[in-house]
Amino acid sequence: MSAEQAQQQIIEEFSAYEDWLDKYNLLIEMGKDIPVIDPRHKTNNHLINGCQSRVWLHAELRDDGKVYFSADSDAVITRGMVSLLIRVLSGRTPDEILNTNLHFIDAIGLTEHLSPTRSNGLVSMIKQMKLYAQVFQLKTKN
Amino acid sequence: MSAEQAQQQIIEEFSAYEDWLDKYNLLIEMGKDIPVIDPRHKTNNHLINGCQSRVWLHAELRDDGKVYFSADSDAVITRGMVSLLIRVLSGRTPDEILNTNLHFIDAIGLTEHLSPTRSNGLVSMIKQMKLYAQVFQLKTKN
Amino acid sequence: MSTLPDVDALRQSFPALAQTVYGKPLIYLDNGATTQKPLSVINRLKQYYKAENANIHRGVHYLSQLSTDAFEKARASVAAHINARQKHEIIFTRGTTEAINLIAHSFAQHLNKNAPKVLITAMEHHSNLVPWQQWVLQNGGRLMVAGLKPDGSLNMEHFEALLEEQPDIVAITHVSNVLGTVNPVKAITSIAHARGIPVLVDGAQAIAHMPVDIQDIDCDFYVFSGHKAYGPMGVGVLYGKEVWLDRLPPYQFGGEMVDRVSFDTTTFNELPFKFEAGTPNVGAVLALETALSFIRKTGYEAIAAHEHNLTSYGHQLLSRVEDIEFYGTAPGKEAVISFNIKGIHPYDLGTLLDKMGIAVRTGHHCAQPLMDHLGIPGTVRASMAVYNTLNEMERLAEAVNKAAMMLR
Amino acid sequence: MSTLPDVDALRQSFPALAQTVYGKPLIYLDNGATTQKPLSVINRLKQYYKAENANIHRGVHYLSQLSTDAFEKARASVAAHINARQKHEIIFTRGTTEAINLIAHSFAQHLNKNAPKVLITAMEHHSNLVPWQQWVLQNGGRLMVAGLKPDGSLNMEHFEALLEEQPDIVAITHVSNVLGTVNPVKAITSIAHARGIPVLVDGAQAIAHMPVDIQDIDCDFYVFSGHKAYGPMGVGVLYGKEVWLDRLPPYQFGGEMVDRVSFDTTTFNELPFKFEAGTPNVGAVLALETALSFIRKTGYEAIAAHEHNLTSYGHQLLSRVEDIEFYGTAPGKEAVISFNIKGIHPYDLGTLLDKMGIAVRTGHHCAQPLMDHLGIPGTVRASMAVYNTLNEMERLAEAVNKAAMMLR
Ligand SMILES: Cc1ncc(COP(=O)(O)O)c(C=O)c1O
Ligand SMILES: Cc1ncc(COP(=O)(O)O)c(C=O)c1O
Repeated sequence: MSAEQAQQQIIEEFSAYEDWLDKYNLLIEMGKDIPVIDPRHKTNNHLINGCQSRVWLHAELRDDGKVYFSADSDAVITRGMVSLLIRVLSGRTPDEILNTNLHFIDAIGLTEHLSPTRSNGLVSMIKQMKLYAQVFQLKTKN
Repeated sequence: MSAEQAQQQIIEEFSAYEDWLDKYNLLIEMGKDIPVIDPRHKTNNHLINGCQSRVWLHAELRDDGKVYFSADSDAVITRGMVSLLIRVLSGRTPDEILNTNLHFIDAIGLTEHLSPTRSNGLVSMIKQMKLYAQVFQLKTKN
Repeated sequence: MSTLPDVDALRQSFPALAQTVYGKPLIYLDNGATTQKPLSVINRLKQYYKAENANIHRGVHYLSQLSTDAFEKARASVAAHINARQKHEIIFTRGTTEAINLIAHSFAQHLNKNAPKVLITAMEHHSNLVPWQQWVLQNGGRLMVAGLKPDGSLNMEHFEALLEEQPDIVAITHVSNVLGTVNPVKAITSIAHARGIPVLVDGAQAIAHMPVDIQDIDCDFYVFSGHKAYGPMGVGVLYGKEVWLDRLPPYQFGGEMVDRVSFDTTTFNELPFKFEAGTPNVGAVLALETALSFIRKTGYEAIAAHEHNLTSYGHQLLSRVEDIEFYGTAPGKEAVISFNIKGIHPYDLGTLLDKMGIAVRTGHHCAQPLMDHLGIPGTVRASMAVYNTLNEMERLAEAVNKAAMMLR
Repeated sequence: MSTLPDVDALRQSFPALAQTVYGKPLIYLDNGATTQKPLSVINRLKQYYKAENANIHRGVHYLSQLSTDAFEKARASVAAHINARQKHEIIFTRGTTEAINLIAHSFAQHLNKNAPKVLITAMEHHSNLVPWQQWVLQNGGRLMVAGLKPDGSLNMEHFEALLEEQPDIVAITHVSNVLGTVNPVKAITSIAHARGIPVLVDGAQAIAHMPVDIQDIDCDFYVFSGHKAYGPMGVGVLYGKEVWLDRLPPYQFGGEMVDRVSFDTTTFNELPFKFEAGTPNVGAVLALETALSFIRKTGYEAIAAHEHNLTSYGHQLLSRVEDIEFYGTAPGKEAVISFNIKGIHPYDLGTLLDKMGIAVRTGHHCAQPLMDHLGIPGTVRASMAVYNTLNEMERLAEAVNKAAMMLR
């Protein structure tokens, strides 16, 4: 499944719900399936600071040339958001990650989480994921 | 003429004019008749500071038991206002000065000059005249 | 109950309360951060800019005089509101934070001392902590922090013990923005004064809720913000005793605060102007006067009675929520309910409440050391104002229940 | 002349201009002190308090998020208005005076030096003079004052000579509030930078009248007030180059400007928050954004063309008044006419003009040293804005004539 297909799938899953709370219920459930970061990576080094909730993000480039993310957050809604990002971006090549336009966030009505002033740190998280991809891209090209 | 009569006279003189500029014309004219302060009293000691125009005020208690004021200002409108005050208050006993309610200012439509925030220093001037009267009153009673 | 305000009528004059968010009627319970404004306040601002606006002091023209008179009348009115002896003991600032910074700075300059000591409490807002901390840090001094009792009230024994070490100043909040605790600032001032120690009281969370009588408290400085008391942002009040304000050097320079300036030297204006540098926020000062008069018209007694009902009803309803923990349960506490639900992050709870139309604040509430003290990352805080209703407290409790179920 | 604004249409949106005072139509020529506000600005304030008001940053609820987004968008918009490279180079303050005090304080702390030297000019407003003066006085330093030429322009030879003494900072006004002189701030910055000296430009009297391109000027700090540019009181802008703002220590403490606070120590937030302590004046910031967009919509070119016409026409008419003396006649001067009539006190003239419905400012205009330099107690100052008319200039000249006749 491509990143785009993953986004479509998420949009479809969310489209079943009209009510905000139902959407959030789904989001929370999805957070439970997050590829959990190895406890020894749950350090300040891997911390992305939002003002209110904390996110730890780890990335590794495997031999298949793809980047695999794992993460965690102390807030379950944030964890849900992160798990969606991972579904879309994890297991892809650096190029794919860098070229993916994350339109699904808007489509499922969670745009507000993308506000640069939002205190959940989602924006810095996406930045961080793309940064990892960039670093790995340089690595693979050398 | 009592202080009250002096106030009535001023009110009458001003009542001849409707237009603001005519009233100010009269005020300016009246400023020319001010009992001018002796130049050697025109010192910082006798200075009452408004923000914009300066007023020098001198007072003396003569043998007749009455207080005589003389003054000057670098602004002619201020000098006009001061000359009216002198007309009402000068040549009176300390008691009379302290008991005079200066209602004429309101009656001739110059209340605005009495605003404590007015930068012409009229309020401090009236205070200063009453203060002189108080000091002289104490003196005469001892 | 005859003193209760007519809340339904009163709500009519707060346009912000009539909104819906996400299709749900807004329940605004973030009043500790800032209150909504009655129409009278909004209209005062509008009226000022439509027909009175001018720069004040020193201007001889009509509008300037009009504005100046209104501004100085507002000062007198604020002085009367808190029963200050003299109107020049009222300094207008940008807010509580600026007022405290002003005093901390000028007091530090005045004292000009090595190793200064400042006594605060563990429940201070950053604004009444960091200014003092930075001063003592830069001068090898010490920030002394009086601890709390389990119910969130001040540990007076600890406070008094620290007082014996003779701090240079006491800075204490009147009401805690997290715990709602009302500190005994009158008693504290009295024992501090017995040792010759001046007292600053941070009234940011008090002025909208309880009458403040400055002469009764007898503190040396009292500060608050307009925007937390139904007034606009950008204006605050610093009350200082004349003897102190006379003694302290000015803080900022320029504008109305000077008397005579030459290139070589400057003499400063008298009180209150000495502490008001630059063009003041005239419109906001007038609107603050209107806000305080809204409070007086509603009546502190009525406000307190209603808010007390809201708070205790809210507590009662919320205490039925499984695994809820409250922070701050001191007797007589103000209209603030801070809580967490075990195992649930406050951010999650706040986000879901928001989706249900309920505005609460989550996080550390600018009181990180208090959070550390309580051993938690933050709380959910519902803070009430006179326009909140018992029904809103019910909907809060329902929503918390529902959210908790989703999050568990 | 195709670029001239439609002043009649434009006046319709300024309610304050439609007033009468003492039964005469108001002619408002005190724009250097503060401008009147267009309805769009007044309505922005109203709208904010009616439907958006909340405390910003860190809040997760709808209104708080809405306000925060609007506030940060306004920051970006202000940055774009003056062509700043980055939006975090824009700090919101209470006004010009606070902005200069902030820089003077933080710069002094940063330099931490004995005998500092600051180079200013003889035409500075007290707000760009006293903060520097107090710093140098307290540290055995020196305030260096570049003189003026007879037409009120800066004596560049003197300025450059003083620059060779290597002051620590140059603080200069972009436009003189008394003389209207426009200083060559770009050239000045360039020669100061050649010597490694940073430059602060006081733009209080510029921003409403001429485009300001911060990257072109290349100064290190640029400051202005909202209320002198059709915006509300209580908000100002401090632009600072990122390298400088990063380097300087914070000014006030508390609120959003901290990152992590414990009782022992505090780390500060990143730019721009590091310099914004306490609840900002959100509503005023949004209304300032609206004011700047009013300016852009009207167009700096159109504004300047019209104001230039007003100024030269006013000069022309007034120069026929017997014994009139003008202060400030430098080429390209801004929309300010300062004058006296020999033997007539400015206060008298101002008072009579006021009675004729004309609002001008009289006195020292917070530039006492300049008055001393000119050897006068004060001036009468007519300062124009885009909404003034040629007809108003005629009525000004008539009124001055009439008043002069009365006063002689
Ligand atoms: C107790 C307390 N002190 C000070 C402040 C700071 O007030 P402001 O942000 O208006 O300066 C607040 C507001 O959050 C507060 O609750
Ligand atoms: C040149 C100049 N600088 C600074 C100021 C001070 O501005 P504010 O009073 O808005 O702080 C003014 C306004 O009078 C000014 O004209």
